[in-house]
Amino acid sequence: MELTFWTYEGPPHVGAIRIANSMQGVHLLLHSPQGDTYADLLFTMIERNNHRPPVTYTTFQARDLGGSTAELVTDTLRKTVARFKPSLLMVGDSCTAEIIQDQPGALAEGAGLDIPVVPLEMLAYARKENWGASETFYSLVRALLVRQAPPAGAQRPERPEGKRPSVNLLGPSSLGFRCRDDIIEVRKLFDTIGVDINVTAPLGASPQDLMRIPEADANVCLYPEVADAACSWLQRTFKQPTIKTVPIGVGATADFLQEVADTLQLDISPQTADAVCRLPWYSRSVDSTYLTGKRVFIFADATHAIAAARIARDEMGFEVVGLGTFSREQARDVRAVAKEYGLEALITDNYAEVEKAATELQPEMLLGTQMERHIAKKLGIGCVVISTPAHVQDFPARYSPQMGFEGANVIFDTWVHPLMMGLEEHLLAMFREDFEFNDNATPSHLACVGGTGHRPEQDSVANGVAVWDSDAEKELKKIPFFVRGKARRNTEQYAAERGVASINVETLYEAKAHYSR
Amino acid sequence: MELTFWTYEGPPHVGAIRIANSMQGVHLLLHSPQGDTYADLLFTMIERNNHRPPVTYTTFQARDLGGSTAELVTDTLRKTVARFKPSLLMVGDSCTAEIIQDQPGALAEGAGLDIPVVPLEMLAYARKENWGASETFYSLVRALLVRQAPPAGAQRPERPEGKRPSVNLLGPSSLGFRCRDDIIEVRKLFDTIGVDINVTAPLGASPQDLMRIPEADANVCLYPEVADAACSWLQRTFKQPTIKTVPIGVGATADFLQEVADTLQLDISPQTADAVCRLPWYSRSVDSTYLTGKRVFIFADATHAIAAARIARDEMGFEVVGLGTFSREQARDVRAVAKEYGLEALITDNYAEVEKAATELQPEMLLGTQMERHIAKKLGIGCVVISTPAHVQDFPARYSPQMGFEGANVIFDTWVHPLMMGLEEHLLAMFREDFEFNDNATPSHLACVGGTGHRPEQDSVANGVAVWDSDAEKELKKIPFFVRGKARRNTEQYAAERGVASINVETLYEAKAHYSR
Amino acid sequence: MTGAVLASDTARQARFPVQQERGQRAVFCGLTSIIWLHRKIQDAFFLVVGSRTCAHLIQSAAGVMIFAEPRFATAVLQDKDLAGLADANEELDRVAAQVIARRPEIRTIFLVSSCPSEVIKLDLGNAAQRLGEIYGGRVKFVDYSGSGIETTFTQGEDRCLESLTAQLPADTSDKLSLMVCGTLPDVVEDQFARIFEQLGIGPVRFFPARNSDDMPPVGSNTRLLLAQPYLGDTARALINRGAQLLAAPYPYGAEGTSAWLQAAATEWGIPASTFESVTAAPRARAEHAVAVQTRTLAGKRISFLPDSQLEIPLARFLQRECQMELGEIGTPFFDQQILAGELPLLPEGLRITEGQELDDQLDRVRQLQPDLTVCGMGIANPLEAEGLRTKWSIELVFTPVQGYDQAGDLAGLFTRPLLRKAQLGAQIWN
Amino acid sequence: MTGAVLASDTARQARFPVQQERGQRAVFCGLTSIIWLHRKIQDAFFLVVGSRTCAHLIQSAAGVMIFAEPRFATAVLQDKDLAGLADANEELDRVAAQVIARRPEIRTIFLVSSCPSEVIKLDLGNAAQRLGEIYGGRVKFVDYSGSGIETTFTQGEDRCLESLTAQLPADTSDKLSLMVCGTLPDVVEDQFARIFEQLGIGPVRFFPARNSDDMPPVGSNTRLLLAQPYLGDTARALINRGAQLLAAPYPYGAEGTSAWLQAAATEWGIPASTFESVTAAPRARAEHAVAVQTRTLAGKRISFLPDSQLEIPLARFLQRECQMELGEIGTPFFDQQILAGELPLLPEGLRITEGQELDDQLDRVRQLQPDLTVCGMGIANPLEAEGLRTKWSIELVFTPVQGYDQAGDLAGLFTRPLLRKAQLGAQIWN
Repeated sequence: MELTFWTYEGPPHVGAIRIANSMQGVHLLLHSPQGDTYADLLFTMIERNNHRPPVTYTTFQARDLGGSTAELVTDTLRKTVARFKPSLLMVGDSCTAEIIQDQPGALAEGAGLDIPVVPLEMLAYARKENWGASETFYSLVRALLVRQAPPAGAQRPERPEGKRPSVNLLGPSSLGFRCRDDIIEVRKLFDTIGVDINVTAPLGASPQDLMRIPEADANVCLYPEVADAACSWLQRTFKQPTIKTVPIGVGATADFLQEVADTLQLDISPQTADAVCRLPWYSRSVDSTYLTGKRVFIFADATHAIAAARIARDEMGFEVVGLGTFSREQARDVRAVAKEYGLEALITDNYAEVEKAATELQPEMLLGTQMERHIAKKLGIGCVVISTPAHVQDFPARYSPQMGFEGANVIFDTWVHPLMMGLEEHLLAMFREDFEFNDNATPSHLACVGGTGHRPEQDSVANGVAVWDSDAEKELKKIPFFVRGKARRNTEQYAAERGVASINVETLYEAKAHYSR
Repeated sequence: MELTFWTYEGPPHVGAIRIANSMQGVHLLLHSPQGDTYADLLFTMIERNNHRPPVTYTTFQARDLGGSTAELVTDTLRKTVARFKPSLLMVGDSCTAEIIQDQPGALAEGAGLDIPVVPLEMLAYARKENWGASETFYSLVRALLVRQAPPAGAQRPERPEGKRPSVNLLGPSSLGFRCRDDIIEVRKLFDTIGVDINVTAPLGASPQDLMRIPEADANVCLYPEVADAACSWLQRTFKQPTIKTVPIGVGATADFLQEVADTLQLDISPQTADAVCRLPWYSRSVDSTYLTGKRVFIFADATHAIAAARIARDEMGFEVVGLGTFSREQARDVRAVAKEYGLEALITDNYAEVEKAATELQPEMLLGTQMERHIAKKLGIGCVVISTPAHVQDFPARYSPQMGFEGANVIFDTWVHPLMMGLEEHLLAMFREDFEFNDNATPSHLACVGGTGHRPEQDSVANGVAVWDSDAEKELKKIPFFVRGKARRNTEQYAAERGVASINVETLYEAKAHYSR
Repeated sequence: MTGAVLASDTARQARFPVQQERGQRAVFCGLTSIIWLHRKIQDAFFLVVGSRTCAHLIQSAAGVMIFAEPRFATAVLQDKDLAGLADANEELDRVAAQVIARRPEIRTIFLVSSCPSEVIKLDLGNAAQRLGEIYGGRVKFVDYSGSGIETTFTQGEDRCLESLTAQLPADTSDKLSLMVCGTLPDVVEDQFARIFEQLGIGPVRFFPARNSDDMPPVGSNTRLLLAQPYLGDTARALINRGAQLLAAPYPYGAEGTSAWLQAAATEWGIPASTFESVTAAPRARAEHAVAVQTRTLAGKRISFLPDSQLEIPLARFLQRECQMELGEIGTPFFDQQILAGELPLLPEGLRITEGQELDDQLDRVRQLQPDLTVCGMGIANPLEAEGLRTKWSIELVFTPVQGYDQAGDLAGLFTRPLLRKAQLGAQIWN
Repeated sequence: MTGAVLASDTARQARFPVQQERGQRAVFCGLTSIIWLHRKIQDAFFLVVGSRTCAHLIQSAAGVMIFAEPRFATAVLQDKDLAGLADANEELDRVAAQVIARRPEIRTIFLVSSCPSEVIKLDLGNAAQRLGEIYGGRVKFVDYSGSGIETTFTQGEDRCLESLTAQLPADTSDKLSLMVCGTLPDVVEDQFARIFEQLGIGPVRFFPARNSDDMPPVGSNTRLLLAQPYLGDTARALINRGAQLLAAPYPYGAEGTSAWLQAAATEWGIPASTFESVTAAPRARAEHAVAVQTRTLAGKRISFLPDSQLEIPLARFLQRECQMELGEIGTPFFDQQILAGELPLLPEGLRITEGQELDDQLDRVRQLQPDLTVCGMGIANPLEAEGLRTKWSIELVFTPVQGYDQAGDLAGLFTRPLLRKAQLGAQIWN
């Protein structure tokens, strides 16, 4: 058993529903008890879909156990196909059904339906939502394309002279973070370099579209959490190269275009010079100088965590003090990136561990998920959601990509939003004792949204640390709250390393000088 | 004298600088003391321009007075033209120079320069920034086009068969609210209905472009504060019709397209059906039901105040409890709109009066300017900036129009942002006494940005109101803070109307029932 | 009694031919009740023993609650738990210790079973007893089922309180006492307490209490008034411990609240004049506030999809006080005994459906085209997109709606979608 | 003394051939000082008598201060005020009454004159006296000039304190006392107070004080230490009231702070050993913290455009302690007397420019291509866009940078833009 306060991912079958809901003409039959139907609200309330997801649940009950559940499956199968007339049916079971082993996939395959049936194995007690999405997408792609596979060892024919190059965009899915807008932005990138999009999948694709995947010159693995398995299989089977750079951030977008150019043997420099991206100038504008060295802690899915680290350091000028992910399947990539930043990656799906790490690191901002909002609230610091799991607000009405050049603009605005601005910081530092200043001052542009009053004085880092004398406590309070936690931590660490039992004003300033950089 | 804590508009000459800075090849010589050079930072810091505005200040000093200031003008004139080689020079004076009456415009006109000189009269002690911008733009247009004017009584020739219709977009300016993105969005609207943009001005236009204005079939008065005077003159002089609907909001955008169609005699219905706008669905999504009847107070420039009122009531489902503007020149329009909403418009440029009105109305949100942020902070309620004066955050990196369909999407997200969500409101109402709930709870998605701790219990509405007994006070505190102010006000008003001296729990609930609607 | 999710087979009055459906359901499981229970009992912690699905369900349904520290968690079963490679007792001990370490102020831990824990027959009753002994009184352990194969949505609270009933102290007093049973919003509880005091009814105790140590005693002098219409098993458990159930409608609206209070007043022998003088003013307020909403609601047709078991009392309120017309009333479970006070108030020929066959039921809604359909969160937006106005049912559970001074708010919850539709008009674009 | 903005014509040491420029300037006027003065003196209110431009200037320069209630406002002159149709005294009385009604806790109102009020020769001195009589001690009124035809930026504080000097109580004590003159951040003031106490120097009083009633007395036993390098007129006014100016460099960096403290210590006859024991530790801290920044700054070239009058002491600090190379040092006003402690520390051949001819000066910056240019907010981004790194000068005025424990922070303000450039690399796109 694993104690779980909040979970970063749903169960694998939710990943399967995401794939079904992404596509046209695909229906999922899910063997599951009634409670599992809550999954509908993820789509209709969080993503504000105007239709129920294409899922039929068997909703078996206690009294059905030990006899009639298999019958319920075949009965539901018949009704579902008759009512929804899908062009493809996927069949799987959720955690509880997995235990009772009715094998609904096998039942469906044996039912003599006149549409393709794809059985899913969801491993509910070992895997999670993104794996479920990936496995489902891979199963679909494989099921539909395996018969087209060229003989082993066959070479992929050259692209005919004069034919425009084309790619597939693989990975965008329902409930994915900003997928809806990312694919528009990525399409714009390809438009500017004269590359066609052959198939975008699963989002918006039909089974017939999936059948056309091999026609493209390459696959763009936009979201590795969902598309990596399928891309690998396509590369092995159809010799389609995979473009792996995820174009989030200015630098990554440039690298992405370069990888595309290299893969498709294009010359792209003249066109991309026209691209308009404001992040570089906004970040270099003098009012952004205060961003330099802001300590950020990043915890997200692997794709967005890796992208965020690069943007944070190289494009915003932050200091990345922590980097982690709940995506165990991509842990190796995140570990490798973390190393480049001189960090050890935090790989966990345990919310409590993330909370502990964030508390110890005392960052000035979290870049995370819906979960990190809890942590940020406890710590009284800013937070930006950069990845699923996300809330309804993270499925905005306006165009809000993360990828490409407009994505970088969106990221600049969003990341800067919760921070105090430079001159504002200075004024707070200068006039801390003005009775009309408020210690818990929210950034002025956020002032009007009200406050939590909930900015706890952070506890000391460890037990048994030095005691603060009253003058030192008073002096500490003169430091603006947004750097006070760090000052406290540094001072205590300084005292601890020197065996100082009581912290006075001198200790505070000694530590300040010691840690100056 | 007029006591001014904050001012909604700068002086008229700042409006002139905005026009100069909007355009290509135009330079402004401004007779003014050194302090007036602060205006540069409006452009380089707030709008993050990468160049100084094209203004040369004479920066006269005390010792120059009574003799050498006129000489300073002619000297500066010469140097300025030599250095910047503008294709047109505007000459004006700021408030202090206006008193000393050096007549820099006349001096420039008499200086025998080989470029057009447009003198400006800025009336610093009677007028303000938007008037200054409007007057400057009008002066420019008039100076450049007056010689082209057809004889009085001449009819405008029909648009030749087969020639695509075209319009001018007039009014977008440097430092204007979201002008940069609005004109892109409006251009998209015109693209979809097959209308060309002839000239966009002043933003991005050169004097040569202004000379081409009469070639278009109509003028779109996008920002009446800046373009109304010029449009009127063009209509009188060149018989160019003016399209007056401002396309902010879904309904107004539809009306705008209709007005364009009527004016240009086009049939537009098939094309516009394709437009994608998410506001209508998002606003009708059940999670938006809680928005119904939220009390909003609107105070902005006339254009944005009028647009906001319509969106607030007809598209978001809010109740507009107050409407006003600081744009005295457009006061009549705002008064007329307010009447439709059963309100009396607040027309003032006195911040203290706006603060007073907002305090009395106890709205749940302010839609206003940078100034209303102060008020909202004092009242502990949400605020969205919908108009100038605005801060650097309101000149975002990302695409953020207010006009057209994407503008409506942007508005939906932005306006909903500071509000507590529906289910969240209910949970707070249900469990007020849970010690782990926080009365000053920020909307959960904002939780992490910290708090002001500054949500004062609002003072009673008037002096001499009934006293609350302690049980009633306690009961009042059980009401979530975001409706508590309204409950307090209603109860006191109810008590006052009935001559009740002491408010008890019953009075509270009597008032609640009385005011239920 | 461990009634199946569906269908008590008790006889029903012929006036209400209750249709039963046994097809696909779209409802929450009983774990969902934890969302309000964990906030109501402020020193309790709810530990679900289940799968990742259970954890995901609760946080999805309670997604907005991030402004408060949760007092619930899930012990997520792993492959090795299923394969029997891990000892369940050891695992539970470890997890319970983790909970207590993080939340040392907790006084009661509910061990909540789920679909998978029940299918693998994990015995949480035993575990609760063992853990109770380990923590020897410092922390109580109570087990109940919140599983979706046994319970629907509000039945989670029923099972929770039923289980808690066994631990209630015995009331040996020879004085009558009133137990109000069912989670109420704090402000409503306070209002009822005031009214009972004014009536001279007491002592009054609320179950569940806000703290573990304040749970009410029960005995033969306990008179039981249900504040929520889904507590059949709890009621029967309390009756088994001597309590006497006062049949009454539920306190929705002016009429329902009056009748509910009257049931207690009658038992306590309160004179009619006292009852009138105490309730007249708030009842008048309630009637006024409801009347304002009735202007919008009168003549409008409403249907309910099965969800919270609040359906029947709400339908009664909307029909009798708000003059709405009733379409199909779906309910997940129809319990004759605890609806005894409601049934006489319902109109002839009402169509009540117990259980669900989702797609067929949606077809009936489409055919009937009610002005308003009360349904779960997963279904509301799809119906809206088809042009039907809906009321999101979970709000009914989370909003203070009981009692006189909330009667207007209750009606307002149904008015709001209709007013919104009127205000926004027909949809343009998209 | 009402010195013109430009050019004292006092003789200068030949070592510093100060260039004078009398062309277009790009600087704030003295009203800008209100941004920090109104926060420092917590019961004072600054009422500018001027135009809409004045109001707009202050709020634009202080635009970020919306998180606090302002204690300043502008009485904006209208057409009728200029035409003489409104009586200026009546108008001022009315406006002052409005201010007092809104902020009844205010104890001092500064009437601040502006360009237009001076050009129309509005006599605020008279008005202050009259209003002072009207409010008879309850509210003090003090007038000074913040106009742009008389003052530049920090000179606003000079004029304010000069005017306030006339109202300081006489110090008739026969004991030496130290007056530290110039607005300092609260935290820095507290640090200096601690050090003076440790040294045995006292009483120490800060001018301006945080409250109107705590303004220090002045007399012949007052020893004056300037904390800011722009207070020439104030210093001379205090000297006129008997104070003795202690010549010293300004407390920037370890060296500057030590010399500044030493000036007082010498006057008080503090033994060298005491001085050493008190200052050794903080000086070492300062040196360490500066050394860290020096790694980045050493060998880099810096230019100053004229702005705050901090330019010369900062140049001294950056050259001597951070090993920067000095380009052109622009300053709006070069005051020999109050820079007396700084001048000996400056290198030979330094190019100092007093006043400005903006476009020419920018051309020189472009030609010199310094690694860092300190300039006003209006000019910084345009220079950045040309590829030059800049330091936004108003931050230097608003940040706690004086004293030992801020020496590292001061150097850090110059380091940050360079580090940022290094971290972000060359610009791509846009």
